[in-house]
Amino acid sequence: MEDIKKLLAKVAPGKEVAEGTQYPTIELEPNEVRAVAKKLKEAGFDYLINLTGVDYTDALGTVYHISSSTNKTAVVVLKTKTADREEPVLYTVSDIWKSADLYEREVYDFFGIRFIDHPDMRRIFLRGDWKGFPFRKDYNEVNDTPTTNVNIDSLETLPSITLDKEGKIIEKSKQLFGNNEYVVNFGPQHPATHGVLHLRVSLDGEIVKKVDPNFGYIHRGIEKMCESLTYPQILPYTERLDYLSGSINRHAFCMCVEKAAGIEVPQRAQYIRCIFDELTRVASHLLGWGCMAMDMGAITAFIYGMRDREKIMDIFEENAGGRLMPAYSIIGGLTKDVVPNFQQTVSDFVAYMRESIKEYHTLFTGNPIATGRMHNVGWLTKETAVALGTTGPTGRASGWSNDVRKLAPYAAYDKVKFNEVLRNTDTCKGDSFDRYIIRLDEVLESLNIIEQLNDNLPTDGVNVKVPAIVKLPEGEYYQRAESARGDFGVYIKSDGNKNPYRVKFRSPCMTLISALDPLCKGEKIADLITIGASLDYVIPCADR
Amino acid sequence: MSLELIDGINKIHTLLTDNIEATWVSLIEYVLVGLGFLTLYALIALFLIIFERKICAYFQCRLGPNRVGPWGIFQVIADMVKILTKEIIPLKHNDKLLYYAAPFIVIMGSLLTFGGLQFAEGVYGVDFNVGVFYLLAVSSISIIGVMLAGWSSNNKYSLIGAMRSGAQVISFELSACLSMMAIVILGGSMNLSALMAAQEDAWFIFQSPFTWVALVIYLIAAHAETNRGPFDLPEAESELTAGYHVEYSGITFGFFYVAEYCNLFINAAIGTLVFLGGWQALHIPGCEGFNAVMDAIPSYIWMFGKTLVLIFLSLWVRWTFPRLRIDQLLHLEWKIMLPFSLANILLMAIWVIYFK
Amino acid sequence: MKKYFTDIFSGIWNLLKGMKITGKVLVSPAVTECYPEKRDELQPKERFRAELTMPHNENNEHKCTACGICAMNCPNQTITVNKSKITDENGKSKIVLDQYLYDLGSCIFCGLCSRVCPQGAIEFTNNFEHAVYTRSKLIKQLNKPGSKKVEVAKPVAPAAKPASAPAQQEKEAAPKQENENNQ
Amino acid sequence: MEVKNLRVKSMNHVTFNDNEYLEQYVEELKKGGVNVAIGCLDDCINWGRSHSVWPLTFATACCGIEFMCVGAARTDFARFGWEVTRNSPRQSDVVFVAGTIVNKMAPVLKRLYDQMAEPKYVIAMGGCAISGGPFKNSYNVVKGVNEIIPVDVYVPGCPPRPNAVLYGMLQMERKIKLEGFFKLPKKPAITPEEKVWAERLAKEEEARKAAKGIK
Repeated sequence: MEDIKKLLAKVAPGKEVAEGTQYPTIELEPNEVRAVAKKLKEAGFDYLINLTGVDYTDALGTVYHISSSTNKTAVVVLKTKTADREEPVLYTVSDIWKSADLYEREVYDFFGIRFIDHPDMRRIFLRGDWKGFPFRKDYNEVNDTPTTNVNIDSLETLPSITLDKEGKIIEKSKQLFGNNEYVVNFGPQHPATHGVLHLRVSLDGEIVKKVDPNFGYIHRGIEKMCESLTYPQILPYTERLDYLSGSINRHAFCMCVEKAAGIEVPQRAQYIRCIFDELTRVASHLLGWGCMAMDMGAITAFIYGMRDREKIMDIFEENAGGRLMPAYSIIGGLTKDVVPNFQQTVSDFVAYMRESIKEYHTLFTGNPIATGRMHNVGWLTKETAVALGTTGPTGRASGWSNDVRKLAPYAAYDKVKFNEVLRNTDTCKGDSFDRYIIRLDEVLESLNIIEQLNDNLPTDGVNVKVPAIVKLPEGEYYQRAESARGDFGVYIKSDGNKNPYRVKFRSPCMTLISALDPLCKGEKIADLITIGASLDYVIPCADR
Repeated sequence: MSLELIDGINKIHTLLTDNIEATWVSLIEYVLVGLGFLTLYALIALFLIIFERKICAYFQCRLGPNRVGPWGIFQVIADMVKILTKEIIPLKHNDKLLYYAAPFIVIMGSLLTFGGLQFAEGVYGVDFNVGVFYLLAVSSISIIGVMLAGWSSNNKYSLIGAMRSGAQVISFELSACLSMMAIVILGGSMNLSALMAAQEDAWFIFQSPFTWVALVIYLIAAHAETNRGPFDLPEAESELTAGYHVEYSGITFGFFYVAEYCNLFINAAIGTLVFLGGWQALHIPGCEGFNAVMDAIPSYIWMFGKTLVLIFLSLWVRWTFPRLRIDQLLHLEWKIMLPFSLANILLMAIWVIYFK
Repeated sequence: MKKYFTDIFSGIWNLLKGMKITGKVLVSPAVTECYPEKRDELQPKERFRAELTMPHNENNEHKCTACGICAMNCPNQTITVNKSKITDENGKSKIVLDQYLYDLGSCIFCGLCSRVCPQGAIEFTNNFEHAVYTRSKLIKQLNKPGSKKVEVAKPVAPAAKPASAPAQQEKEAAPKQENENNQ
Repeated sequence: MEVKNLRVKSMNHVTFNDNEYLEQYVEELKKGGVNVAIGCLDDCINWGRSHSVWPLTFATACCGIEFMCVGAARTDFARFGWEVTRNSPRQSDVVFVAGTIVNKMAPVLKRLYDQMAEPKYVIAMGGCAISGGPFKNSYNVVKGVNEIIPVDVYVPGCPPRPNAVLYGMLQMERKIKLEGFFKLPKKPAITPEEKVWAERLAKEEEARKAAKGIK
């Protein structure tokens, strides 16, 4: 912490580091952001975790959470505000951190802040003809359900702004595809896009030349809805972000609120939450494995994955009362204690799953067709992974150690022994096969964690009494958790009311999708599908 | 039974020739035989659809259709009724003639091949002196239909699917032919009846070790020609949604669907006829008692039984493996199967010269 | 050249190993649960949340005091509590439940309503067969026609009083919060 | 066909919800009389159609995962003849609207529906498709897919468990069995309940707009 403060004093001289915050925070003027960001990047802060837009009512602003791939536990927060609300502009950092590209588009879409020199200021989630910016506090436009499809022009014209010598804004625009390119639409409704992602792919025969993901076909505005809900009411929505790691998301939000409100959760609840998190991770990876096999044409493998996943669903149903959405964690603990035979069921499942994984390896991993399709396809180097912020198994397959369970242990993760599954950085190329195999390895590691937790389940209660109306003290809170797809983050800005002022979920999937274009360039159509499956993104998580 | 069938057919023939003029007789007979073949064709398709669904379900530890009729056997009838009464959507901005002709070309191609098969002792449509050559030739007609379907649908997915299909079928046709040529060398004839006769004592696979190589190559190539997984690139559900027939609905799609299953049968049947002795019973030279027992089993059961085994094998492969990528597919054909089959022909010729 | 042949044969060997796995499944029994055939055995687990219900006792009485806390806590207004003020024979005015409307079609089964209910008047059951042809049929009235709130028997009254006290407080808080929501 | 003669294997007629709707539906169809021969033919065709319903693979969100579960080994919808999930709308008969439909997706869904060949059916699966579900207060979510396309069966749940989807499929089967091939039925007139519903929706909408205005 002290080191980072010293560093901040060096990169931003004369700026005061705010006291009493979770992470070292400095507030900057808009024109200072780029200089500080560049210096931070040079000092090793190469991973932009999150970029949040906030409406401060008098002005609009952004909050940057920045971490490093070398000094993994360090996090710094930068904040900035626009001059006014009418013509809000900020400077882009997308050339410094590649992952800011999509985040800045998102901020533009929600708040209307335009970023100078950002190459692509299209709306990301909402339609091009949407009126207003919904996340502003004074938003009251009424947009009816449209009857016509999205206008192709609004998808293919990239507007951008830049400053001339006198500091005046100049508007520019560029075409996404050339006139003679053979552009094929994948999605929004397509079996291989894992949801409703719209990919515009430029082809040269079978070779992919360019991929342009078009988001927003499942943008539900959860973050905006959260601003009018109380904290317990937000919980069910967190599960519906990335429904495959629903428990983990819910756990993260509970932790964030508990930390802010100073609620101490009993050990037993912590353990059970972790077991559920890991079971969710196993279920998610099984589905990911199955979907990858199905996308490659092996439907039988998919069915086997689903068959074993049902066993986890049974455990969820028996204890929590829901299958896909267990709704088990609540603020202050769990809804109910587990059923008496829980430990037995879980240890049976662990034993069964270990055998199944061997079967999967014989059925699919050893298959020369499958390996041939995955090896040497979609290379993602460690540098690109960090720059794009592709956390989770995808990043670890490229050799980037980024497991939040290790670097910022939460709940019961500091009480178990486990290895962060990493592909060997020397031999590893970070191709589709690495991303595939790491998931099965992670399942085995998760089974280890489950076994340890399950054998040492404490016997204190599962919840503590919390006030009927949860209110967080004024301030900003951030909580990271390792979801099945990577670094999931919850940002809450509270103004002391029972409703949060601003909630932002750091979606691991959005950065994964942004990796599609660099990974697929020069590969074949079939590889586009394999790479997409190996990234294992969930669109509703990206769109929120 | 096949002999009784032939008897019956002869009786009808005499009945007709006694009463009607000869030209009319042949005309009526052509129509009758054609109808018979069409019925058999449809029945085989229906059977195979339910067979595959059940088998695939068991491979995936499911049950498969079991609610329509006992064990779900009427499931395909329901499918047929549904698909016959389904709307055919006319498209704008496409080549109407080719669009509607394509499914017919596909089904004609497979029917023509079907006519050249032998189903039991003495039960066949025609017996060409170049039977094997004929089968190979007409079975590649359907690819024209596939290409036309992909082209005329005016859809990018179907166009890519059709182009893939073209590349795939044409290259695998080569291996299929070459592997059969090895058998032609061994059997010394292209006439299917002559080949059958040559297998009376022992099936070709028991006559030479190189027949096994040819059989494996043929099975892979034939499987690839049917456009079924792991060679279903032209359809590639997860990439091209439905490939070349993405725009077809109702019975026009039904034709593609039926032709796919019949091609599965046809390829297995050709494999049986050429490699596994067709309708010939399993004979072990010198074992008279055993041979007599085997002969007691009717020839059509031999034929269909062996075909079914090959079909089962093909289903097993289909429901286990992932799909190949286009470069893997071409690598498999041009760098592995083609050299192997060429070498195989050479070795087979040497074998025939020295050991036969 | 050697690699060419070893690749081919190891490839074939691995393919065969894969086929062995599927072959093994082919001969082992299916895991399919036959839903409508074995409908009675296939009830979900006891805790499964599939429908909100209001249990009634044999006298057609329920425990709901129409306080509206459940409706307030519902994240998406699935519950509507229609209540009216009546004056009973003693001249006391009290609030009674007219209609407890529950929209199954928008319920998200988070369980918040049943958890916050001070009376324990509503609970989730696991009957999941609800598919209908008309959307309006999914709006259910949970209180049975002619039902009323269960009267607390006299002997139990001392015990029941502390329990109902916070409920009353919250009852007063309820309209206040509703006002807040509207602002 | 009479509603009470509807036979579904191993399910009793009275255990099904919403039989009143089907009765009303049959009444509507019977108007103008039914020819016996045509009636028989109808029954045959409907038998085929009801047992061979090929779904479109369409999933937007969470319900899509449960829909996959329905197709997987545990609750295998192949048993009903629904297994052939087609990816091309032209070849599919039913679309399970599994998941939230947002404003940007709405025209796409409409187009998909228009691309399907008759007869086509729609099953709204889960809260989002029925009424917007959890997200009905959102600025970007369609409040029920029946605003865009006609829905045949509503399967509530968030998401519905696979067996609940099977139950919905049986309901769909029953409805298909009553159709007339030669006489496409109109949707029954709006029931009083439907009116109440519409009024309630309008009221909610107004309240929401008013609340927004004040803010």
